[in-house]
Amino acid sequence: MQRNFNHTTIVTIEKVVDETPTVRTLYFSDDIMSNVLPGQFAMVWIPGINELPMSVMISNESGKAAFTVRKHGLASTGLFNIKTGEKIGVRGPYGNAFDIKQGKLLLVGGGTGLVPMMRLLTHVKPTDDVTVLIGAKSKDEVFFENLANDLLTNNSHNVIVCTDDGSYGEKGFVTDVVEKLVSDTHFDGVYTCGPEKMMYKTVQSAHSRGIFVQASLERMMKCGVGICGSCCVGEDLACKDGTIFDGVHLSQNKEFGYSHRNKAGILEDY
Amino acid sequence: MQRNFNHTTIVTIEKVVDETPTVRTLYFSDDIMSNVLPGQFAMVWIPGINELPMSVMISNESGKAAFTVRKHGLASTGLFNIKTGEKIGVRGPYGNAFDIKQGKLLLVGGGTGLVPMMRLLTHVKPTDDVTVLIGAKSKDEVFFENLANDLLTNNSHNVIVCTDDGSYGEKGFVTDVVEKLVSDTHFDGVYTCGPEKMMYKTVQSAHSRGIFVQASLERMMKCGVGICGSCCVGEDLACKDGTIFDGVHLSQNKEFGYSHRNKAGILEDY
Amino acid sequence: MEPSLATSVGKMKLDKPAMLASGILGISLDVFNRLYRSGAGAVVTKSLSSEPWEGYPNPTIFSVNGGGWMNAVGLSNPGASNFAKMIEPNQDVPIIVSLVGSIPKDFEMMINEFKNCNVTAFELNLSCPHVAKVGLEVGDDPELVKKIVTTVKNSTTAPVIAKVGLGTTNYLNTVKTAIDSGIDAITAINTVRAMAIDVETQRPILSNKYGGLSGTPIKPIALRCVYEISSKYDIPIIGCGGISTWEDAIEFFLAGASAIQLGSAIGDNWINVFDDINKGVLEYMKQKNYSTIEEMVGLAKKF
Amino acid sequence: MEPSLATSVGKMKLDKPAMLASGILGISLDVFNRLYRSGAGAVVTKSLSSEPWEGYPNPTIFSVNGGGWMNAVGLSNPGASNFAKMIEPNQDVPIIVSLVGSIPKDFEMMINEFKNCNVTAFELNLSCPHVAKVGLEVGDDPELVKKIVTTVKNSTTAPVIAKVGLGTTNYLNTVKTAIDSGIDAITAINTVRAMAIDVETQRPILSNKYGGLSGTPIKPIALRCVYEISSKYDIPIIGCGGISTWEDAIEFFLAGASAIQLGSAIGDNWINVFDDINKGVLEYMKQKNYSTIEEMVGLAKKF
Ligand SMILES: Cc1cc2nc3c(=O)[nH]c(=O)nc-3n(C[C@H](O)[C@H](O)[C@H](O)COP(=O)(O)OP(=O)(O)OC[C@H]3O[C@@H](n4cnc5c(N)ncnc54)[C@H](O)[C@@H]3O)c2cc1C
Ligand SMILES: Cc1cc2nc3c(=O)[nH]c(=O)nc-3n(C[C@H](O)[C@H](O)[C@H](O)COP(=O)(O)OP(=O)(O)OC[C@H]3O[C@@H](n4cnc5c(N)ncnc54)[C@H](O)[C@@H]3O)c2cc1C
Ligand SMILES: Cc1cc2nc3c(=O)[nH]c(=O)nc-3n(C[C@H](O)[C@H](O)[C@H](O)COP(=O)(O)O)c2cc1C
Ligand SMILES: Cc1cc2nc3c(=O)[nH]c(=O)nc-3n(C[C@H](O)[C@H](O)[C@H](O)COP(=O)(O)O)c2cc1C
Ligand code: FES
Ligand code: FES
Repeated sequence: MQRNFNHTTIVTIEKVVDETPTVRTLYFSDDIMSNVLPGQFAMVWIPGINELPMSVMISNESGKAAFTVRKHGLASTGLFNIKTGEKIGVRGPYGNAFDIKQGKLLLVGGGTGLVPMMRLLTHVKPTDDVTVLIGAKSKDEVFFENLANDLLTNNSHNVIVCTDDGSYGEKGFVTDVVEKLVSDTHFDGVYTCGPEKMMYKTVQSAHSRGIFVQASLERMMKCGVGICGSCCVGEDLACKDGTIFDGVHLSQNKEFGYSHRNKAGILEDY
Repeated sequence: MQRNFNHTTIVTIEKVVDETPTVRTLYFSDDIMSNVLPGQFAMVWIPGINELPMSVMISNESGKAAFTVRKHGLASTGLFNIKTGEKIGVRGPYGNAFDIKQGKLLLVGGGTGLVPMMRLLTHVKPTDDVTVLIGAKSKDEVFFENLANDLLTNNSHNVIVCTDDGSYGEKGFVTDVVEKLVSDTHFDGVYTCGPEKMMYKTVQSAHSRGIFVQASLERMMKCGVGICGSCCVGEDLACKDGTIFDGVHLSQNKEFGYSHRNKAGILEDY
Repeated sequence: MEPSLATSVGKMKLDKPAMLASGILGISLDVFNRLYRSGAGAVVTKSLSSEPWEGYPNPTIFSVNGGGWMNAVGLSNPGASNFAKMIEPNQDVPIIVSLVGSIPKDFEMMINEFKNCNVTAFELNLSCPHVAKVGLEVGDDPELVKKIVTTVKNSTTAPVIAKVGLGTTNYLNTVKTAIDSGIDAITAINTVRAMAIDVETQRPILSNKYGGLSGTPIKPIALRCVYEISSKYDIPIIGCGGISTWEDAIEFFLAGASAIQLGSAIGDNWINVFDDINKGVLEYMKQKNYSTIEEMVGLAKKF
Repeated sequence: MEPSLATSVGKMKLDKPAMLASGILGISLDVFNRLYRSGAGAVVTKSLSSEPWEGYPNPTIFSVNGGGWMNAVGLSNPGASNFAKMIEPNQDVPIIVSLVGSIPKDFEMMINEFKNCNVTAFELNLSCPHVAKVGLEVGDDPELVKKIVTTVKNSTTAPVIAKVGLGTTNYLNTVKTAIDSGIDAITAINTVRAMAIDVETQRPILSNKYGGLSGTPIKPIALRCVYEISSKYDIPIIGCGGISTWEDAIEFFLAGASAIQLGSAIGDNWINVFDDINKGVLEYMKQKNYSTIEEMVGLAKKF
């Protein structure tokens, strides 16, 4: 039987790596998930607990993929607690992909928003000059810095970490660094994923200067396939029209950066 | 949407040709039906009346096919009465095909059993030597004699008509001619379709002499797809395992030539 | 003359015959606008309750191997009051507000919330198959149906539609009760109660275990309900269930539906399904020489 | 140790868990033999009536665009007496005789016809959705179900199975009545009442207009019925409806079925479906370390 992408496939977790005290990466084998496009996500079923949208993390082994999850509420904590040998379900991949430009690229990621950035890094050309900005609250929340450097060994590159409290890397908000960088240099493409306020400012900084910018939006997602409506952002459905939107589109969307819907569908401010 | 072969497709009758006072050929356009294999049949829906199995008749125009129907009971009379411009439904094609040998071939057809024989003739090789035996009660029931000759212009061939009353062609039963022919000559393949007693004797004549022979069986068919069971002949389902069976198989079947099931599924003798 | 796609369901007039079914993409006015522009004749909102509901935990929706979708969203919705405020600015889009509740008063209060809104009709969800005390549990209780329909009819001048489905009683009795109580139209049908189990983990997939089956698998069932209702009662019908092509739409018109709703097809083919259906229906009407949808409604009943 | 495919449905023992469902290929002993050799654990006959029935005119069966099959064969059958004579020579094949009738006496007389036959069980068709006065019209009437089951139980020592389906009442009440009247097992479900209309000719396709939907579309519905019955009652269940793969079979076991039946899958994949299912189930049992089917029955209910 041909695989139905919209029907859960069960996979077994083969390896769990702690990235920070609250973030873990769970590896599994799955050909389809190992080959998703940068920016695509899966719906991840934690049997008996919940099902959540998760960006598909890369693995350095072929045929494998992973999820990098931050322990937060019930559902994500359920996933965080999955042990090697246990099973989860995956369906997808869903969503569109980053439109990867060539030349000088800037990637801006915060927290698990770094996940799609890592896959994006596996798609850059050797001739690209790549700057990666990693934002975190404090030193012990920083992860994927080494991975980013490793993925970029063949590129002219720069991986910059900012912590809010200055306990590691540069002190301050990642968005201040973005503003500085884009005002100094022309970038051919800016990509961002992470907290919405961070993405909003990044998009503003780049778009106002005519720089091509794309952000991957997070919204409450129940179905992932454009049926339930829970992920709407203005007239867009994040799961189906996105999750990736460009600066032109986002600058016209009145909800981006300001509000999102909760589980009941009520609009709430960020 | 891809065509579902098991779902009725509506076609319009474009031409009606009277073959005899009780037999008509109805032509229509349909790519799939125009290309069926010799021996295959369709389920033909006469809207508001019934649905019947019918061998698919050839047309000399490409992309077209036909049904040649003898007016008999309610259903076949309903089809017989369809006028140019009226619509019928077709699904299929169903059933297997004749296994066409090369060399000296003998085709034995009676009544509308000639239909699959005509398509078989379009598949013979120019090097084949082909004898066609046509059986009919009397002169005015003879049809497809000219067509057979036309289809065989490029072959060494012989079209023999027998009528029970001797009003045309040879007098006598077609099966007597078969017996004579196969005892005189070695044939590489014998093919028959028509009344079961005719097929039974033909199969006996050929098979007892070790000649390859195939007959196309008719049974009550409700579904045509191997679900309803109405077409069973011993442990075979005529629609699915057949309708074409060879001499080896048929000589082991205790119902062939003797009995068939009626609409209620009761076994009746021929 | 170009045939017209306009249709009327009782006193409700629509420019196009295919509406968005309740519960699909139905929580934001912006999205309603987009769907309307893409060819929907009207949009039905998610079923609203008097209080906001979070619904069931995920998994709440998935695609069934072999076709169709299964869901147990649990009627998550922002509540009638929040929702009414959101759609207050609406001018253009024909919005049908779907309501769900357990007692007549629920419905009365909710309808009141919409007094400042441009509402084309109300649809009473008497048929959700997977939430306790509402939906089918209401639809299966004739006395309650009677009270609710009567109350609702007294609370609004807008057309009121009852949405029915296959429950544990004869849905035709629910239809009859609704008609006798003054309902303006019937939507048939809701999802059909169903289940799927994951063989690896050996659990029901939906967090609620039971859910509702929608999409192509239920089309033949929905079609027979429309035919049954229209053969038995003289009431405008909106056909719903598994409609995804223009041929499906025509089948429902021929069976007796004056308009249709669709949901799952959006999951399969995205929102251009409205435009595709409109084009196909128009083409069919040209071929068959119809100038209005009405001319085909119920034609299959003459056989 | 190699796991065993043997299963028991109450006192009925089967070598393999998948049976041929009633009405499919079920009119000749030779064909039963063939199906048994190809891996069926038992065969259920076409539903037999006290007199031979021709059934409805064609079209009686067709494949639904979008999946599944629809039929209104109209219970054509040679009648119990003719049929009993035909299967008298049977030695090896576990044959379950399906019976259909309107009154208790019909069933009593028919059972009597089989006194010289090797019959594994009787299945009472209380659920055909498209023939008047029998099937669902019986199943929807609790008093009649009670009388029929009681009569049948008094007429035979063979196990008696009631086959239920979705009618116009709550099928769970039919199940309860059957259990209270002494039934040995339940088969769930029959086809679901449905319709298809040809848009070109604008007619219902089946000569009977209404028919029963079977195959993949009804699997999620059948599965929930098995789960509902097994959650509510302590009775052996045979799952039926849309089963075509070993995963489907496992789903039904997990939901509470001790054995399964299938029909439409033969139309889709021909008779090797039995062997395919047997192999898949065996493989699954090895992986999960089960030695008997019984170990999995109802496992999904613990969640
Ligand atoms: C496309 C996409 C990709 C994502 N990728 C990752 C990732 O790689 N790693 C990661 O850790 N997280 C990721 N998330 C976020 C993740 O899905 C959860 O939102 C987050 O883990 C919190 O879930 P929770 O249920 O534990 O929190 P809860 O305490 O239950 O809820 C807290 C908040 O989380 C959000 N949330 C809860 N459920 C969902 C849901 N079904 N869909 C969307 N948001 C929800 C809501 O805003 C909610 O108010 C992604 C989200 C989206 C939309
Ligand atoms: C594979 C196949 C190909 C056929 N090809 C042709 C053909 O090309 N031309 C042609 O004229 N006839 C053909 N027939 C025969 C045709 O299907 C009908 O059986 C015949 O026309 C008589 O039908 P009736 O309903 O008019 O007769 P009725 O008076 O209703 O019935 C008379 C007898 O016809 C047979 N019959 C009726 N309905 C069916 C049915 N659904 N399936 C099979 N037999 C039935 C039964 O033996 C029945 O007792 C074919 C039959 C089969 C099985
Ligand atoms: C995800 C989802 C949510 C639904 N929510 C509702 C609802 O809130 N109220 C309602 O009346 N019907 C609801 N339905 C049922 C649909 O409106 C519709 O009746 C059903 O899906 C059949 O149509 P379809 O096959 O076109 O999807 C929902 C269906 C789906 C798939
Ligand atoms: C052509 C056909 C004929 C049927 N005849 C009967 C019957 O005589 N008695 C009965 O109890 N069920 C009958 N059924 C129902 C099947 O036994 C079965 O319950 C139903 O088809 C669902 O199973 P499936 O999806 O595996 O086909 C029939 C089904 C089909 C498709
Ligand atoms: S998550 Fe359901 S529509 Fe996007
Ligand atoms: S015609 Fe139905 S099985 Fe052959």
